[in-house]
Amino acid sequence: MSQDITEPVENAQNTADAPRESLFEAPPLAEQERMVEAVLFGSADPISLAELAGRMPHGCDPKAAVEQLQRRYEGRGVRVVRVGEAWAIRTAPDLGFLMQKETVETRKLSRAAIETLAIIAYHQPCTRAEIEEIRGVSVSRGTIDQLIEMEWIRFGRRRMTPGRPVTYTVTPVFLDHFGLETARDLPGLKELRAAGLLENRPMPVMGDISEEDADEQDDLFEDES
Amino acid sequence: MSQDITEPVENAQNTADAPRESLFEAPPLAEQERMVEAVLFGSADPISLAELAGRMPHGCDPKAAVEQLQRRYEGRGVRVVRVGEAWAIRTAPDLGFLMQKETVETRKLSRAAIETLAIIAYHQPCTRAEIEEIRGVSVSRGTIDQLIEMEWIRFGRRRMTPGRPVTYTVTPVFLDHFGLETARDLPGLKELRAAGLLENRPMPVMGDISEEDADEQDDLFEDES
Amino acid sequence: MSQTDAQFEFSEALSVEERLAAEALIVDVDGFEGPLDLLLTLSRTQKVDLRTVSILQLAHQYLAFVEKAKELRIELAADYLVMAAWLAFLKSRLLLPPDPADEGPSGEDLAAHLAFQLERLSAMRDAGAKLMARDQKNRDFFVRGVPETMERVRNVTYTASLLDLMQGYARIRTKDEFRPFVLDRKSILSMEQALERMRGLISFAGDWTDLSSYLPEGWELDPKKRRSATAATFAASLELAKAGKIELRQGETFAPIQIRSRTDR
Repeated sequence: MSQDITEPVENAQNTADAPRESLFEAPPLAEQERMVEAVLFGSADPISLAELAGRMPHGCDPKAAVEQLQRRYEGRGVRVVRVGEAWAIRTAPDLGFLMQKETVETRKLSRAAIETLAIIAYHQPCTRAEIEEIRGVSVSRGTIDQLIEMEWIRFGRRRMTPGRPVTYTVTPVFLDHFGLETARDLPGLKELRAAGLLENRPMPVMGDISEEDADEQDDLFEDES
Repeated sequence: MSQDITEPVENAQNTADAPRESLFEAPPLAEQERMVEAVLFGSADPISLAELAGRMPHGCDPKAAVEQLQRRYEGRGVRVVRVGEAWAIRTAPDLGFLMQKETVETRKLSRAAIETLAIIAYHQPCTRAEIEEIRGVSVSRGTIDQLIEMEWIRFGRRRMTPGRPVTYTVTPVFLDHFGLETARDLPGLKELRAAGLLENRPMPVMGDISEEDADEQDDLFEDES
Repeated sequence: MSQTDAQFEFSEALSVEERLAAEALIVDVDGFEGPLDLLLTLSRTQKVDLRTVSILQLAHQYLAFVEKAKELRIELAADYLVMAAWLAFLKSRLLLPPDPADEGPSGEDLAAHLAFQLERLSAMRDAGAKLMARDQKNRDFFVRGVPETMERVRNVTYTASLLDLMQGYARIRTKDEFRPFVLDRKSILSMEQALERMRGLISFAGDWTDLSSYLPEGWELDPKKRRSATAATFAASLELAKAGKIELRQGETFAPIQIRSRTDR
């Protein structure tokens, strides 16, 4: 910190900060890494950086610690994975064969449910009408309910179109289940977008779906990238 | 393998074994360590070496792998610990404070339950009559049931005395919870006293104990230590 | 659906196999997820890339399918029939030369949109399959088996620390040591007891008698009891003297205390 007499105010601020920082001195990064390790090991669900910061002593840098931890576990039997804005430890998928005992029998999803899920994931936020248009068939209440109950989808913002329909988006639980860091990591997303298959292309006859809607739909992905 | 024509039978055996061994060649120790890591991480209960061996490919050496893993976790945020005859991954004790946020919703075990549990831990295997004799009050069915439900105690062998009463012993879950390898690790009364862990407070009985009485009591107590 | 790969064409001469395949398709109509799904299945029978599929031929196939269903008296859901009507319209648009006066979209536009819909549905179906083929939690990769977090579960978790346990044990084992000082009532004679006893005896004491003779029988043998009984009896005698019932005298310091009843009143 260079002493600059021409800026006395800023200087005063610096000195005011100094004692506070030393009072709550953050532990060394190696120790922070241990803390992140303990917390992530201790949780079955992903833990956000904010929650990590809340649990760790003042002044810690959970992001740096978790990234260092992730590198440490590369190639090991368990991995440090990112799930949306959160982090978790998961067993390496190639060792799944050892874990039959832990396998939870998941309910087999119907073809309709899988398709609906895929449509929501790749088109989110996505209205029921859009799902129906893509599938060419009405979506049964039960299918949506099942996906909501599984916490794989949830309600998103209402679409600002007549009727203000609700939209659906996928959840962090979905990302966690399928080992995705973000919705942008959905398999084949780039290719589908490049092929124009994720565009909300209106039916020529109807022609009454506004351009804005189409734009709004891609917002989610574009904001993130 | 030396070809010894004087021992054709044994030789035949050797050659018969050889192909089988090569067929199920055990993975390298580093890989076995990964396996142990994943299994210990994912398992809800501590895992014995026998169970590890059962899950891992033929020819593995779970003991060597688990010991190597244990060394790897030395000084880390979690540790590989032995729980009775089994192994588990546990948070490093010095980082327990990071988990405290989550333990708010738990309730303290009642005094009756703690005392009953303590007697069983220190005197196992131990009959109900013995517990009652030591505590000086009868033990309610509910207390025993609660401890059994928590999987901290379980039925031991019946005592070979008239009436063949059941005995109670503590479980690996108990050892695990209290971070003990065996119940024998429990400190004795002398050690408790030396560590200042005994409550030096007289129990209020009549409610009209004079100061002198209280002092006298402490004297009495100190004389013994 | 097993028939999807079957060569499926409504030409004039259907082989027996083809006919069976066609009928299987119709009987399985419940297995289709709507007319678009059926169209997708039919388009596969053209054995070309979806992008180059002939929409005209597809419309033809679909209409033939509906025709066949009618023949077999299979009731088709309304949306299948709506699609059939729309495809019949599309077919006419594609076959007839465009009407310059018509404002609406051309047959080619409509066909292109249908092709887009089919391709999109197919893409979503593949995406769903790819998603399901991914490593899944609790199937291919696993979470911590014993989370430290006492989970925000509804049922109450009871817990105790090692310290609780040890203290609990210590509490029991040292219970006797902790017992507060209480007088052993067995070797105590209270003043009330002494008073009670003396009241009964005093009327017989016309002459001076030693106070010690008023101690309860046997109490003089045990030093503890004797002390207590002596003190109580003495206190009781003072009480009786105060009440004017008896007189007290003592020859000298530490000499025996004597009492007699006061009968002069």
